[in-house]
Amino acid sequence: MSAFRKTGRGRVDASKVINFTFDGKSYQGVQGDTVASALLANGNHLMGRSFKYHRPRGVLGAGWEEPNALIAVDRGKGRVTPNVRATTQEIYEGLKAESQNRSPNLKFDMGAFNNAFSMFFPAGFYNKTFMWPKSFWDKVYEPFIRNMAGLGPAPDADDPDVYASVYGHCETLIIGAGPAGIAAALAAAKNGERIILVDENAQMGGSLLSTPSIEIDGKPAGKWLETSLKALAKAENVTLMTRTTATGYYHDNFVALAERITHHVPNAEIGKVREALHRIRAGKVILAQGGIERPLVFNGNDRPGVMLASAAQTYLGEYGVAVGNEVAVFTSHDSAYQAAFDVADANTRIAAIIDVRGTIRDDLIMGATERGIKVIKSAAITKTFGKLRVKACEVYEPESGNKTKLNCDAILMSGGWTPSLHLWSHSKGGIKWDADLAAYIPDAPNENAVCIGACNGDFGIAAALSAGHKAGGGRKTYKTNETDFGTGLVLSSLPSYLDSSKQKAFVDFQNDVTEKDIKLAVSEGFKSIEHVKRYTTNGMATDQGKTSNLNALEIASKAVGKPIEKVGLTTFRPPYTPTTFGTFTGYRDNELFDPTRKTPIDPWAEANGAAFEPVGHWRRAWYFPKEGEDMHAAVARECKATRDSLGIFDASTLGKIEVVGPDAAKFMNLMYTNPWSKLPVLGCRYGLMCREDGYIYDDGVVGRMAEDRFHVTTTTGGAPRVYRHMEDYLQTEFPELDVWLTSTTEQWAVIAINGPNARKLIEPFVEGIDLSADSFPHMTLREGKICGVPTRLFRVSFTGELGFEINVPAHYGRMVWETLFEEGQKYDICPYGTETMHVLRAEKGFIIVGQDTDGTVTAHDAGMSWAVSKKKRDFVGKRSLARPDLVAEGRKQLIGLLTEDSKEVLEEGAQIVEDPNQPIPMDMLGHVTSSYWSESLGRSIAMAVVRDGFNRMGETLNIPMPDKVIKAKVVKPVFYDPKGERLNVV
Amino acid sequence: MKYSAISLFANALSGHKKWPVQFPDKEPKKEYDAIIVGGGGHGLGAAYYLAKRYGITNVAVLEKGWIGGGNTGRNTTIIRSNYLFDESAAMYDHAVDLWDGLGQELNYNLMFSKRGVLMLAHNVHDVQSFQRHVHANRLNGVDNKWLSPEECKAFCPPLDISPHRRYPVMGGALQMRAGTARHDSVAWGYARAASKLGVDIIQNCKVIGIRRDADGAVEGVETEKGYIASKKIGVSAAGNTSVVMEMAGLRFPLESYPLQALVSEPVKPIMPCVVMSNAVHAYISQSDKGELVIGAGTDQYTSYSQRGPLHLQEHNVAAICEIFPIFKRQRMLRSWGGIVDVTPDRSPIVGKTPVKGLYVNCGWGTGGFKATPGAADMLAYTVAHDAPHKINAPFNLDRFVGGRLIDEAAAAAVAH
Amino acid sequence: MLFDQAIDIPECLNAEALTVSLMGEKARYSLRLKSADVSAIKKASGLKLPAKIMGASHGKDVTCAKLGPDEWIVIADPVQKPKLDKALAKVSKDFTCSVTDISHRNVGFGITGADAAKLINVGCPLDLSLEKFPVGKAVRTLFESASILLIRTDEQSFHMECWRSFGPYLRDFFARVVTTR
Amino acid sequence: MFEIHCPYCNEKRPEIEFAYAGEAHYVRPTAKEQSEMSDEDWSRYMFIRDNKRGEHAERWWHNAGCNMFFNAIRNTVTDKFVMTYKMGLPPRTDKQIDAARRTDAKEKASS
Repeated sequence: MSAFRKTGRGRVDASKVINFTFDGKSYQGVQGDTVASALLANGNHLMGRSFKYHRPRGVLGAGWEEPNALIAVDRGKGRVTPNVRATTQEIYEGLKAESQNRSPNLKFDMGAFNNAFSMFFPAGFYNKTFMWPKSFWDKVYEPFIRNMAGLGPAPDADDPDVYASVYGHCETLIIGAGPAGIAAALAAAKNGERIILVDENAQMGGSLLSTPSIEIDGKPAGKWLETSLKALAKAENVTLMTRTTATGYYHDNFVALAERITHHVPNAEIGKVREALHRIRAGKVILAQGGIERPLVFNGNDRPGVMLASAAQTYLGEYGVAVGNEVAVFTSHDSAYQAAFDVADANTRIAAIIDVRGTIRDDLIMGATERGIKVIKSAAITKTFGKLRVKACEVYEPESGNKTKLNCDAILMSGGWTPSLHLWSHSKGGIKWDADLAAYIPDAPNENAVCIGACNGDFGIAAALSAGHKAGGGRKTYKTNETDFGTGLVLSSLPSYLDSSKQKAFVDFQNDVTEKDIKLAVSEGFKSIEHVKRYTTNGMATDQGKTSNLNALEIASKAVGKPIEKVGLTTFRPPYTPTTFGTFTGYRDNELFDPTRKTPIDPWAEANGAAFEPVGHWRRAWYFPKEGEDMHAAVARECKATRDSLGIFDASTLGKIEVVGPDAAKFMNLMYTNPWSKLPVLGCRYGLMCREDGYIYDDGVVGRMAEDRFHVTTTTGGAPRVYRHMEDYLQTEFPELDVWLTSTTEQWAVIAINGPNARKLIEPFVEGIDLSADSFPHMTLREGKICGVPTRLFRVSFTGELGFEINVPAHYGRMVWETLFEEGQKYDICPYGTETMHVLRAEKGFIIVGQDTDGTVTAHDAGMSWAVSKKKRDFVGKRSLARPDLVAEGRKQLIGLLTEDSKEVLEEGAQIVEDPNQPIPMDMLGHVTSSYWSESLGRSIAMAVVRDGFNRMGETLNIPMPDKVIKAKVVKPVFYDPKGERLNVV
Repeated sequence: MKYSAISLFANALSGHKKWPVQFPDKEPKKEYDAIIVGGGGHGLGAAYYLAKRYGITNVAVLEKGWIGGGNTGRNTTIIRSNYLFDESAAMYDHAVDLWDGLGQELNYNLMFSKRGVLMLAHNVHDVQSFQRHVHANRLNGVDNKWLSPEECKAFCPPLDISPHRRYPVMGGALQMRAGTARHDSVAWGYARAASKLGVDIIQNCKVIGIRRDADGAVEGVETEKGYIASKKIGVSAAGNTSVVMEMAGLRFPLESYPLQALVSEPVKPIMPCVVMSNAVHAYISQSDKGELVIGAGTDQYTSYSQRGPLHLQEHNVAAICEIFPIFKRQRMLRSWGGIVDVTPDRSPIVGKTPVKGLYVNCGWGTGGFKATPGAADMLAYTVAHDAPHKINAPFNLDRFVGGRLIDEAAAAAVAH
Repeated sequence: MLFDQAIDIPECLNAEALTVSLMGEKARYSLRLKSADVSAIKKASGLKLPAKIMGASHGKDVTCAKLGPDEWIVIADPVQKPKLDKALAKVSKDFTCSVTDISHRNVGFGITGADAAKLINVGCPLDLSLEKFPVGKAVRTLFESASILLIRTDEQSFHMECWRSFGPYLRDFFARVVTTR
Repeated sequence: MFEIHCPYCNEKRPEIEFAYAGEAHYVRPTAKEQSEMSDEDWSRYMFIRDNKRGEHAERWWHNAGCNMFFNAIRNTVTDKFVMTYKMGLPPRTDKQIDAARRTDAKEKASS
């Protein structure tokens, strides 16, 4: 049993010894210890180094507010967790903890030279220096600063652990399982509604865990806690969650709970959930988050061994650990006396209670005298001694001017209490300043929520219990034997004889913000707390100011000479405590981050060695490389095979919308620039869609299945937004139309057959359709059967070859594809992917929306005025097409480009100019939108948008590249079979 | 007092008690030659340039809260200028030119860190779009180069370029002159330098009305601290522009959206640069303090609440972990929201308004910080000359009537 | 391989407390009707079209659910298809409405067992308690990034549908949840 | 994440099922009006929005639910929905909005 472990005290199981290491040194703790309590039990207070000055630090607190004792927990490669609070990390067999932000080691840290020169690094110092010579900033200063930066180690490998996220619902969510939260749950449980009670710690009970001497309604606190938790555990409608932090409170009572599942488990298995995010929608939220004790701001208050009084009480009451052999207590609040008494009753010597106040409650004085504790009134600690651990302190009594040196190996301080309003503040609940408490407390709620107990300013266990029961719908009032929690005095600065500039009185321990830093900020004109915070970085450390915000506010308001309300309060934002990225990610990584949509034919493509490209959420076969082929070789082969004989292409990803109803044609007329009324049944037409701004939005072939039914196709990526665009207009602008939209994208697998032998291939499989050229002309469709399944057969071509697009019900898609592919061997059928599709259509000058157009191109710019009805009185985009700048001369227009060197393939996106020798910035006429090697033409081809392009036919333009200038001739963007004869092969 | 290592040393010896106020908090005078509404980086910068470059020193900056408390102090501090269109490139590159050396000019270290901004391409369409940017930037004299996935990895080691990710890295566009700066310092530095030149910085002074004379020209503003006369008023109020313009009877093509950002706990240096990914809608850098600074797109609805929804935070973090799985174990320390004003073409409006003497600088959407010095200078120029500079001339209001929009996002287009 | 939904269900999804199964071939129709005609169409088609939004009816191997104020989905055993094709062809001829065959647009999962609701709540934000989501309720909602149709067919069993290409995503999601817990 | 009451489903549903669809009660000019209106007026229709700080009439689409567009009054400062109502209904009067606000408050109190 280690030196400072008090047998028979605390809730830990002293019989279960647990071994762990800290900075490589082996330690023993017991079941129920945290790293902090175990180290303290071994008499080790030094646990960390501060951020800026690298000052040696011990624990300040015993929980989630801890700013000093940050460690890295090492579970192996990729599983090092930085910045863990030693006060919240439960120990487990084999735990490996490392201190941070020091080198070579915690006891001797080179970085501490900052401390020696700390006088040169006041708040905001970096704004004032590192400016000259200018070049030094990049080369010397910033690298230096960055090397000093950071606390914990950066990750060295991917985190192999997995995370989860789920949704949950309840009528009442209770956050914080101290006396208030538990009492609330007990009362609320009765009405049978779903209740969730969460607590961030391993054990429920809050302050009850560390105050064993308290009796509730005559029962020992421990016993009451046990029976209460048993009762709650039994109740079916109650869910108890420990090791779970409510990290954020969002709109409409939506609360994020982060559950730590394996942080306390020895050799936690990889592949099992480490943390889970519970996204809870609650009818009512009861906040019982308690309060956090405030440090006193005095010279040397950061020496290891100096800690919050309540922390010492917790270490003793919950872990059975004494924080020292001889302890001084420094307070301005009554509550510290109870802490001192508990410590004394555990046979730890109290050097003295130093109270800033002149008058002290009699019962407290009596309690002290009974225990032989000396109380020094109207006094303050003005110095502490010791290097890595406090050895003594200097007590100063202003009235007499006496200074006495007091030996002590720990100092417990209490500057009063701060209600925890973090989640209340997330919920935008109102807050008001309470002068007696010298703290902000809840005002009007913004959500259906209530604060109870200490976080509502109701301190003391009995008060918390009763308030809790009331909030849970009960009306029980509890009685306890606790000494009155009492009141305190909040002082922005404590009496001292030292010049303030000579003092190191810390406010934000982790960020090394001292009282004088805050005064400096104010004196330099930073008068709002937001400014003070940003200028000094107070409250911006990983503890988010849980122990420093209010002290800083006090000091600032005194310095500004305005009441605290006028200086303001920095608003809290999620998360309440730092929360793992993985917890927010949940299951959504890699293949679950976003769905990868695959077509019915995708498995065949994969089995046949396709290379894929992502398009929107889809993955599409890009090209089908044969042994040793790169993309260009494969594409060249695919193009040739298709033009020579037969190509087969999976077009299933094209968006499809069934537009049905008596007003279908009317609706189509409004949605597309083309006219639709005269399109005959079983006819097809290329449709062009704008938004109200008049620019090309989407396109696709539309088939008329019946008078009142259109089969609309969209681009692959455009399908969702086109559907939204249509629904929006239909429901909000044209509700009088009798027409309905149904997305059928995935109802149909679409197989495009192109090439001279297309008809020959499908003929044997088609039933009920006469495929002959005359009875089934280009740009029409038929319904019938293919391979024994129903089909909508389109005779269309995106390649310029004789082509059919075979729509079959999706689940039959693969069967039809494989049947045709087999039969196609006769014709050396060639499967091709999107890249070949792009080349073939470019050879014909067909545009790809989003590549050849970019949201700034109109139908006229694209040379497609033919697709814009002149007769229609209205369609979406019509009015905008008449705007001055859209009809102006010299707009960028889509043209073809042929490079002078036919072997030269332009880079897509390359910019086009008239004079390549002009100075930069150059006057750019436009850019290359599509550019390929055309195997069929034996040369390169390109499309481009060029200023006034239509009037530049025959002109030679220049494309300046980094290493050369490429010349190209402007031509019509139809490179292959301009007459379109190949469509008509019989 | 000039800031320098020497002055720092001297003050240290006197216990840092002699530092002067950086920007005295003034009470408003009766009249000014020009008033800037909005005490963010843009507004303070405009006041500074009015005094410094255009000789108008009798200027007041009116801030409803505390200077730099708006988007200036709420953004992810990314600075870059590799925009596609000539107009945008000129505007943002003017800003980047001014950023360089601004710390020295203001004698206030802004920690402008030229660590490079890398924009990742995750599909063929991204590649085409970014290469178009690279080509256009080259001919515009804006540095921006194309990197292969391996080069991306070499430049940013924590990046995961394995092809089996859901969003594989297919390359990236890198601007080396780009980077980050210390956002608060920008506001404070401009404020301090402007005060030195005679500008009054008036905080907690909300504008509640704009007074106009018989011919409709502005003659002053009603504020919480009373009426203040001025024949020139420059509005630089970001998310609140619509509200201020309403006071002059103007309705603007603006909508205000919440924008979320977050930081991790500080860890030792690992991110050497800024990385942006449009495909997953997220961007990340590491601050001088060691925090990973992460941002994303705007919320879907307009709002002034600065309160972010959980599902967006989940998505931002998941998106970052998708391209940087190595960060999955880091922890979110702080999140916050800003209000960004967005125009129909997502490009700013900087110039004159239909009301004589009323000038505006707004609509920066999510791109405001990087433009701070440029936008400030352009607003100052326009206020001083009652006419726009050639750089901000294209960013006028009339473009929404004529249709000559500057739509970078549309040009980035959409997957086919 | 004639009929191919290209989704296989891993062993891990076949357990006591939780079974996820892929449904076989189904006939599916999307109906968009004017409220005035509904009763007449019910008569004409013999379909038990629920009147209340988010309501569902289960006849012998035919399920009808009302997903929107004017929208119903019909999911039936394939043996019913010829009959339904005929009946609905007549309906679309006689009434102003929209009937669209979406048999192959969707795939269906059966999710049953004590943990069924828990699994669905991993990605579905709705309150699935019996009070808020009683047997027979049918809604279109979300499972993470996938739009789903969710029908409670029993206290501990659900019928979930999604578009075909989202099936593997849901399957993978379910498998991840089960194997990592 | 908001909980939004869909007037068609007549129940509260999570925000992620919905898509924001901009300011409400914006009526598209008829073909005739369009042909007669100036470029200024047209651009006003296309681009000028209230962007109100306070209670804002806006459209939402229950796209992952019943697929219906509807109108809502939402306070853009508090993000609180005051009420939602079906597409096609006229803009809500201050009186109607005020009434909705009061019933909402009542519900809160009773729960």
